[in-house]
Order: sequence, then structure tokens, then C-alpha cells
Amino acid sequence: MSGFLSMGGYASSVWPAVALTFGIIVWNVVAARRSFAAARAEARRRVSMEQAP
Amino acid sequence: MSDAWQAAKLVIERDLRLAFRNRGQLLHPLLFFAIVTTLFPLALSPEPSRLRDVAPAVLWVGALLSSLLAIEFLFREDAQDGTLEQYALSGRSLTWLLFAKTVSHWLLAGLPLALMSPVAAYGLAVSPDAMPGIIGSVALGTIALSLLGAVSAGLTIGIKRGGALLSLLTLPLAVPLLIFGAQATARAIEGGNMAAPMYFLGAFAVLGITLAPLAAAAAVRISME
Amino acid sequence: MSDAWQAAKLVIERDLRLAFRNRGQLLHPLLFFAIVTTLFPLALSPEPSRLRDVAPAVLWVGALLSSLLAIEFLFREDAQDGTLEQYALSGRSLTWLLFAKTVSHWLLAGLPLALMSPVAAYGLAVSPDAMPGIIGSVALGTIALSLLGAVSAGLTIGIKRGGALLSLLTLPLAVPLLIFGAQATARAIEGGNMAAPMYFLGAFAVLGITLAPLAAAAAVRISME
Amino acid sequence: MLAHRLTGDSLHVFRGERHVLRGLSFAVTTGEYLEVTGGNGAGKTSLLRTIVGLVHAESGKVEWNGRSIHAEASAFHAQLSYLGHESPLKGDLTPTENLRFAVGIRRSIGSREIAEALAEVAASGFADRPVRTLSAGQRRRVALAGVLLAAAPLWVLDEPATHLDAAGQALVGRLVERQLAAGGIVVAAVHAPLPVAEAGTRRLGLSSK
Amino acid sequence: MLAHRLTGDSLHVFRGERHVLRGLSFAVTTGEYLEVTGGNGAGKTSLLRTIVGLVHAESGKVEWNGRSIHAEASAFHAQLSYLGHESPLKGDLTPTENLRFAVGIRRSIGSREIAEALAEVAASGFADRPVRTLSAGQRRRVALAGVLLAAAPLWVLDEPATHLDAAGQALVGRLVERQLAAGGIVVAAVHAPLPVAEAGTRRLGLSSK
Amino acid sequence: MDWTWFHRFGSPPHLYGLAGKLTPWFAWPAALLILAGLYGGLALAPPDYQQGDGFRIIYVHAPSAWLSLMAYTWMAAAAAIGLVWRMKVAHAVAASCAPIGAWFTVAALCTGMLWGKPMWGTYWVWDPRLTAELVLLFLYLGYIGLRSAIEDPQRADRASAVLAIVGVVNVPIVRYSVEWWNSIHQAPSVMKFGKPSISWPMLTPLLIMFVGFTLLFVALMLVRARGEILRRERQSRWVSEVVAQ
Ligand code: HEM
Ligand SMILES: Nc1ncnc2c1ncn2[C@@H]1O[C@H](COP(=O)(O)OP(=O)(O)OP(=O)(O)O)[C@@H](O)[C@H]1O
Ligand SMILES: Nc1ncnc2c1ncn2[C@@H]1O[C@H](COP(=O)(O)OP(=O)(O)OP(=O)(O)O)[C@@H](O)[C@H]1O
Ligand SMILES: [Mg+2]
Ligand SMILES: [Mg+2]
Repeated sequence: MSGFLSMGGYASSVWPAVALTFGIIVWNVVAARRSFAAARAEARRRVSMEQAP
Repeated sequence: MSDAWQAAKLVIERDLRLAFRNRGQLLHPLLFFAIVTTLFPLALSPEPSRLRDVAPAVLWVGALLSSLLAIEFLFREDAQDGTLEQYALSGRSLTWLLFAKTVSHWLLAGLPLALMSPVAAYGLAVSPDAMPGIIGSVALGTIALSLLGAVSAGLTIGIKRGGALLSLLTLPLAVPLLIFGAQATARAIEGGNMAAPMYFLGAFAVLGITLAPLAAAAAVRISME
Repeated sequence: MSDAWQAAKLVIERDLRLAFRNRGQLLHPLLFFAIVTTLFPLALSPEPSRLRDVAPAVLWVGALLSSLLAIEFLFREDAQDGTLEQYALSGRSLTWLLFAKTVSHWLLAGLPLALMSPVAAYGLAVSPDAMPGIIGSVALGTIALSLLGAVSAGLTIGIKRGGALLSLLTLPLAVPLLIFGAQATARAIEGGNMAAPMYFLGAFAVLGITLAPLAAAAAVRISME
Repeated sequence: MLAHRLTGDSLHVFRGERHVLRGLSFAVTTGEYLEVTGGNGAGKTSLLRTIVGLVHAESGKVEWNGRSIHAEASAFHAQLSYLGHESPLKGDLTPTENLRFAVGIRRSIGSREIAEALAEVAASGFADRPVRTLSAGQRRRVALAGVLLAAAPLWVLDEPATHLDAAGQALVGRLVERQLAAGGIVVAAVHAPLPVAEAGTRRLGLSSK
Repeated sequence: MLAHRLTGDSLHVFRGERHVLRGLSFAVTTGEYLEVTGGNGAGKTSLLRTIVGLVHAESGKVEWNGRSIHAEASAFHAQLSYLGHESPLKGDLTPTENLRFAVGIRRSIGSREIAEALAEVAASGFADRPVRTLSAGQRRRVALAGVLLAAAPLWVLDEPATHLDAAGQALVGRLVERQLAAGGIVVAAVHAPLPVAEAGTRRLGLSSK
Repeated sequence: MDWTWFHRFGSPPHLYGLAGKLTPWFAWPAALLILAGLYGGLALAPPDYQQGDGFRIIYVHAPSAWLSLMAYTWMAAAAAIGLVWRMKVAHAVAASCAPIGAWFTVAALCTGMLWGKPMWGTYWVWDPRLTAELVLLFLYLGYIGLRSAIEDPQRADRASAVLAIVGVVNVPIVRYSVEWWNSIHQAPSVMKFGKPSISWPMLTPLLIMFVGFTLLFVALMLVRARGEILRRERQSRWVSEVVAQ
């Protein structure tokens, strides 16, 4: 296990690279969903605003 | 047809007259170029061999930036005071009028830059033999640069502080010009064969002349909406 | 007195808010700097040793130009839309308000530039050890640069296409900054003693803080007439 | 002489998020003046810019002589003269030069004609000074001379009388009437009515909802 | 309350080469409105800018409460609110923000007060949209709110009613009257007279020679 | 020829619904494949005989780089379609591609730099491929900057479409000019990366990652595109119906 973690001496490159890519993937998923949710919320606000008066 | 020529002539004449009217304004891109190329030796070192080494890079980065500086004004003022709107509503082809504007930009910024580059090059310890090659490459490179700049300028019209955005849009697109231009200049300095890079610069200019005015007109129309 | 502080705070807050409002606009001077420092290796050569050689010159010319680019907007927009007129007629010391504007310029252009310079330096094959020295010298140098730029920007307010003229006025004055700044950076890279050039940069900054706002206010008043 | 006709049909125009014009229609023909009125923000400028084609309507269409203005844009623009809130003049050129270049790209024009148009708007006195040094009203006069010189059948004017003194306002009225008499069409957004004869005047009031 | 007094004494003003004002004198005191009229190019704007100190008179002087305005410029400016041909607003900020920053450098101000001033000029409906997206008249209203908020005894307004609709013109009249009632002074250049009571109105007609 | 399918396909409500239905079909396989690929690449694949375990960065680096290029191509194609046929949906797709592409360009750059440190002894060299990727990042940033600088969505769509198209012409030009440039100046390249004779156990996880990243991109793009469609269609009746549910 520790052999796996040490990556044959390249741990300081491999793990940050993997973590970074993973982070970017996760962030993109979050950001995409957020951008959709924001658009939806805005459309909803607009609809309720137009129905109000 | 002769009417369209007349219109283009007037567009160019107007830009030239405006430039000459503000005495000295004409010189600004030139002076900017001169200053950038002067600053370098100051910041670097006065050793001729080191200067000669960086000369192509300094000349081309300087030319690129001062041409950009000038192009920002190409459309911005005309957009602000409504002139571009009037061009778009003039019943003439906007593509054609913008092409004329690009020509005047090259006459006011590209050509003088090319003519001036030997002076700057001399300051960077380049030998006089290289000068014709330098003039040629800068003149050819700035044609494509003006055309490219026209597109970006058109896109950034409506935008405040668009100047920096303009650079951001143009510079990545100008990378090939920079590479081949600097290469041509380097070969001129070394006395090598300039044919290959000049060929590329020429190809870019032709490509630009056919495509850029169309894209610029589209960009201007969109920005005006 | 506290009223004057309040006024300065508002001037700065307003500039910062305007910059943050146009998302990305904030990044423009930075991106310009990044691009200029990227263009150099493209125009020059990818060889690390040659790049390291020109690194101080490229960094400082880049910082100078992007700081200038940003300062052009410092006064131009405010002059065009009448804000400066209102500052002059506000009953507050114009010198003080312009000093506040200069501070916001440094916060928006100088400081980020300093923080960014290690990245650019790394691209120019500078070793990481030199970075603290580089950040320090750019931060100090840009203070004086912002102040100097404010004076020139004030002078060129009324002038169309003042951008190039602005560079013309500022760049010669900035030569000492450039020389000492590049020297400090070069010493940081070589691992030499940076004290002497840093001392000069500091002296320019102090001199600038005392004199430049006065000169800028005078310049603005003249340009407005 | 040709008869012209400008129509708008159930125009819906958005500015950003704002639904500014909601199903607006109008029609004007040769010799008629369409007076567009409405409070600040009612959408006058938006309507005028839609008519000239600078703003695109979300739905509905503007037609010139029965054809959509976007179908043959340059042909339409050649028959159109538009004056917005700001006067499109170069501060560094004189009025004469400004007009020579601005009108010159539409049709060839002699300096006599320019001088006459400037005289007509009482701008002869400052025909050869840089526009930069003119007062707000003087600039507006020069811009109006430009509209005259375009010799277009359709004029679209946004508050043409801004900054003009009483004589200037009367002048605008006269110019509009002459254009109508010559078989042209004028569309103008105004706050105070222009002194134009009732006969050919159509009114379009916009309300800011 | 303090009584104020603004006087001009045989002012000669040049714009470039042009001798625009030739020995002009005037005097206004607390509660009075000076209506400056004159054809285009007569020198109204030049006079107003001389009064606020942006243009220097070749000879003659402008005095505020008996002291030259250049003697203690900041003290004078603190009592002055000037509105030129253009409205000094940032397109990227909302009206509320614009006013907060513009007025805030003169005196501290709460958001309640700003909202009230915007309501007064009927600008509440667009108080929180970027100024860039406002119509010409809407901008002018915001600029007027700025004049109100400066709470200065002296107002100097250059064609304040430009781009305003009928309601807006009436509004300007009301605002001016209130300022006069509060012991202020108003100097305004206009083409169409503002609806202000005759009583405190002084007239100054400039002729373009 | 019958074009109705084209218009039906281009109709915003139709695509909005379709995208919503399709998303899970891309997202879940993407997650599975990426996890499987990572496990295969990091744990199962044998170490490289030259680079040892260092080469394992390839399993995140190459797919990221691939995604960054693919996103740009999609973006430009969608922008062209949007500009020519005035199709809002295509603009929505183009707008969605840019942030995803930019992020994965950053991922490719950073993982490449992390790989470069042990291999070349420095994070950055002006190698043609790296330079071209950096220029690609600038192009993305320019595109995003232009978009965010223009308030009106319709105008932003069309202006940025022009830029995307001009930019795509430039991408191959940059790529080849940069290569040319380097071969002329002949830097003594320490880093000529000889293609490792890649074996099946090494290659399989890589291929799995490529497929996974492609599916991931499509899924992200669909989610974002739905939002962008809503933004562009706010005033339509169908939006109020969809949103009210
Ligand atoms: C900042 C540094 C780097 C950048 C920007 C970069 C960029 C790229 C790009 C654009 C691709 C093409 C992807 C494709 O066509 O699908 C790629 C693929 C690849 N890169 Fe990098 N790279 C970097 C550093 C490295 C390093 C240090 C290595 C190894 C020593 C490396 C090895 C590879 C390999 C093996 C591939 C896949 C092979 C192929 O598809 O041709 N890269 N990289
Ligand atoms: N910067 C300048 N240089 C030279 N002449 C100028 C300058 N500014 C104004 N003038 C001239 O001075 C005269 C007065 O101008 P001013 O702007 O004061 O007129 P005004 O009464 O405000 O006119 P308007 O009603 O059109 O606003 C005009 O003839 C104008 O042409
Ligand atoms: N670019 C824009 N973005 C968003 N809203 C806008 C934009 N331009 C105008 N508007 C809004 O659209 C409405 C109509 O504006 P328009 O300029 O057409 O009015 P107008 O009738 O010409 O007013 P005015 O008399 O003040 O000139 C206003 O409410 C304005 O705020
Ligand atoms: Mg309007
Ligand atoms: Mg005036």
C-alpha cells in the first residue's frame, strides 16, 4: 500500500496531478449544475413576476 | 463600381486627414515603437552582440503592440461618435468600407512602422545589410496584423475599456505572425534565406484580405445592435 | 479630516467596484502582461539560458506597458463622463481625491502585476529562489509608476487618442525606474545584493507620493478648462 | 415620382431583458410625418432603431415599400437618413469636412451643395471651425445639414430639436415640411411637438406600461 | 439661515480665439432664479462654466457672497452643484451606486436619502439597473437626483430639461422652486422657459452678436 | 430535401427535453469509466521501464488535453451553425463548451507541468505542443472575456461566434507554426519525448479514460446547455410551463 502511495518516488507529481484533475472534474460537475440551477431559478422568478400583476 | 471606389477613397482620405489634423498624433504609434525598442537596450545591456541577439524579438513585439495600440482607435472613436452606425446605414457594403478603413490603418501605422524599423534595428546593433529584409518583413507582417486587428476591434466596439480585451483577443491570433515575422527578421540579420517565412507572411496577408473584412463587418454589425 | 478619509475611501471603493463589476476586466492588465511575456519566448527562442538572460528586461518592459495601459483608463473615462469635473467641483481637495484614485490604480494593476510576476519569470526560466526579490522590486517599482502615470494621464485628459501621447510622456520619465527595476531583478536572479537598486526604487516611490498627486491635480485642472 | 410606404407590423422588441415594444403597428406613406411621443423610457429610441434596422425585433416586421428592411438592407439604407440622440460628427474636422466625408460615401457631392445645406441650417458662420469648438446647438445644426444632404426619401430623427433654440425648432419644422412636400416620409421621436402642419401628421403615442 | 449672493462683474470670456462674453454683469441673491437664454452659440454654456470656475474669465470677476470664487475655490465648490450638457454617470453602476459615490465624496449620505431623491425624480423604477441600459431621459433624471442630493445652496444647470418628457419638465420647475423656497439660488441655461413662478425670476438674455 | 427534422431538432423546447433525458446516459457511464480507468492506470498498469511510476500521469494528462481540444472544436462548430442559421440552441451549446474546455486546458497544462518537473527538471519549457496549448488557453479566455463583456445575450452569442470561428482557423496555424519555429531555432531539446512503446495493459486504461472523458464532456455540456437554453428563451411560453412544474 505504501508502495502504491509512494508511486515509485514520483508521488509528489502523480498524486497532485490526479488530485488536480479530479478536483477540476468535480468542480466542473458542480459548476455545470449550478449554472443550470441558476438559469432555472431566474426563469422561475421571471415567470412568477409576470404572473403577479 | 466607381461609386464604391469613391466611397473607399473618402473613407481613407478622412482617416488620413484626421490623423494629420492632430499634428503629432500620426507619430504616436511610431514613437511608441521607438520607445519600446529604446527601453530594451536600457533594461538589458548595451552589449551589441546581446542586443543583436534579441533584435528580432524586440522589433516584432514592439511592432505588434504599437500596431494594436493604433488599431484600438481605428473603430473605437468612429463607434463612439456614431460614424460606424452611419457607415452601416449608408447603403454601401460595410465590408468594403471597413476594408478601406483597414487600408488607412495600415497606411498610418503599418507602413510607417516598416519604414521606421531600420532605425530601431540600427539601435539594436543590427548591420545595415539586413535593413531591406527587415523593412519587407515588417511591411508584409503588418498587413495581416491590421486585418486581424480590424476583426478584434470590430468585436470589442461596444465594450468599455475594450483595449485590454482587444489585446487579449488579437495577440493569441497573432502568434503565427510573430513567429514567422521574427524568423524572417532573424534570417535577414544572419543573412540567411528569408523565402520560407516571407512566404508564410504573404499567405497570411492574402488569407486576411479575403476573410478579415467579412468577419470585421459581421463583428461591427453585431456590436452595433 | 475623517470626512476626507471617507471621500478617499469612496473614490477607491468606486473604482474597485467598477473593476469588479465588469467581471474579467480586472484581469486585463494581468493578461496583457502574461501575453507580452509569452510573446517574447515565441519571438526569441525557447532556450532557457537565452530567456533567463533577457528576463529582467522583458519583465520590466512588460510591467511598464501594462501599467500604462491600465492607467490610461484611470482618468480617461472619468474625464469623458464628467466625473472628474465633479471631483474638481466637489469642495474636496482634488489632490487628495486623485491620490485616492492612484491608490486604486495600484491596487488594481500594480499589486496584481507584482503577484503575477513570478509566474512570468518562471516562464522565462528564472529559478524559484529569485521570486521574492522579483515580487518586491515589481511591487515597489509599480508604486512610483502609478504615481507618474497619474500625472501624465492628467495631462492628456482632454486629448483624443491620448494613449500614445501618454506613453510618450510617461516612458521617458520612467526610464530610471526601468533601469533600477531591471537591475534589482537581475540581481535577484543572479543572487546578488539588491539593496542599492531597491533603495532607489523606494526613493522614487516616496518622491512620487509627495509630489505626483499635486502635479496630477494641477494637470487635471489645466486639462479641464 | 415614386410613392413610398413604411409599415411596422405587431413589433415586439426587447432591450436586454425588457419587453419594450409589445405588438406595435404603424403605417406611413409618402408625404406623411409620423410623430412618435411617449414618456422617458417609453421606447421611442428603441422603435426608431428598430425601424432603421440597428435593433432586431424579436417578432413582427418592418417593411419598406412592401419588403422587409432586412431583406435588402443596403438598398433600404440608401433611401434612409437616421439621426440619433448624439450627432455623428468628428470633433477634429470642420462641419464642411464632416459633411463631405459623411455624405460622400453615399453619393458624390459638391462643395456648393454642402455650403448651401449649411446655410439652410444657419451654420455658415461656423462652417470652417473644428466641430470640437462648437456649442451643443451648433453641432445639432450641422448634423441636421447632414440629414438634408443625404437626399433620402425616409428620415428617422430622434429628438431632432435637442439643444436647438427657438429659431432652430422652427427650422426643423420647416425642413420636415419641405421633405414631406417632396414626397418623403419623416419619422421623429419628440417631447415637444414640431411645428408641422396637421394635415399629413400621424401620431403614435407609446406608453411606458 | 444665511443669505447668499452670486454676482458677475463685467465678465469677458474667450473660448479659443472667440470673444464670447463681452462685459457681462449679473447679480442673484437667495431665493432667486437666473434664467439664462440666448440662441445657439450665444455663450450660455461658457457663462455657466465661468460661474463654476471651470473656465477662467479674461477680465472681470465672479463673486460668491462677496468673495472671488477663485479665492477659496473649495469652500465655494462645497456650496455648488453643477450639471452640464452631459450627465456625469457611470454606465456600469446603477443609479443608486452612482449617487452614493458621487454625493458621498461631498458629504456622508444614507441609502434612505438616495432612495428618496430617486423617488422624487420618478426614477425608483430603474434605481437598480446599470445606467448603461437607461434611456436618455431616464439618465437625465438620475443626474437631477444627484443635484438634489448635493444639498448645495447654489445650483448651476445647463439645459436641465434636455431629453425630459412633459412630466419631467414640470418636475424640474418644481425642484427649482423648492430650492428657491429653501433660500437657494438657481442659475439655469434654457431654450424653453422652465415652469417657475415669475416672482423670483431674473432674466439674462445673451445675444450672439 | 426535407429539412423539418433539422428545425425540429433545433427547436429549443425539444432539445431542452432531449438533453435532460440524455444527461444520465452520459454522466453515469462517464463516472464509471473514469473511476475504472483511474484504477487501472494507477494500480493495475505495469510501471514504465524508463519512467517508472511517473508515467502514470498520462492517465489524467492525455485525456484532459484531448478534452480541451475537442471542446474547442465543438464550440467553433456550434458557433458557426448558430451564426449561419441563427439557431439559438447552437449558441447555447457553444457557450457551454467554453468554460469546460478552458478548465480542462488548465488541467492539461497543470498535469503536464507536474509531469515535466520529474521528466525534464523544470515545470515549463517552450516546447511547441505546450506553447500551442497555452495559446489555446488564451483563446478560451478571450472568448469567455468577450462573452462576459457584452451584456445582451444575443449580441454576446453572435460576437463570440465570430471570434470562435476566426480562432478555429488559427488553431492548426498555431499548431504548425509553433512546430516550425522550434525546429528552426533548434533548442537542444532535453525533452524529446520518445513515444514509449506502449503495451496493452498500459493502453487499455488510457483508452477507457479517453472514452470516459468524452462522455463526461458531453454530459457537462448538456447540463450547461439546458441552462443556456433557458437563459435565451426566458420570454417563451414553454419555459414558463417547464419551469412551473
Ligand atoms: C505543461 C506541459 C504539457 C502540456 C501543455 C501538454 C499538452 C499536451 C497535449 C495538447 C496533448 C495532446 C492530446 C491529444 O492530442 O489528444 C498531450 C498529449 C500527451 N502528452 Fe502532454 N503536455 C505537457 C507535458 C507533458 C509531459 C511532461 C509529458 C511526458 C513526459 C507529456 C506526455 C504526453 C503524452 C504521452 C501524451 C499522449 C500522447 C499523444 O496523444 O500523442 N506531456 N499533451
Ligand atoms: N473650446 C472652444 N473653442 C473655441 N470656441 C468655442 C469653444 N467652445 C465654445 N466655443 C464657441 O463659443 C460660443 C459660445 O459657446 P457656448 O457653448 O457657450 O454656447 P451656448 O450658448 O451654450 O450654445 P448652445 O445653446 O448651443 O448650447 C460658440 O460660438 C462656440 O462656437
Ligand atoms: N441596452 C438596454 N438594455 C436594457 N434596457 C434598455 C436598453 N436600452 C434601453 N433600455 C430600456 O428600454 C426602455 C426604452 O428605452 P428607449 O431608449 O427606447 O426610451 P425612449 O422612449 O427613447 O426614452 P427617452 O425619452 O428617455 O429618450 C427604457 O425603459 C430603457 O430603460
Ligand atoms: Mg430616446
Ligand atoms: Mg450650451
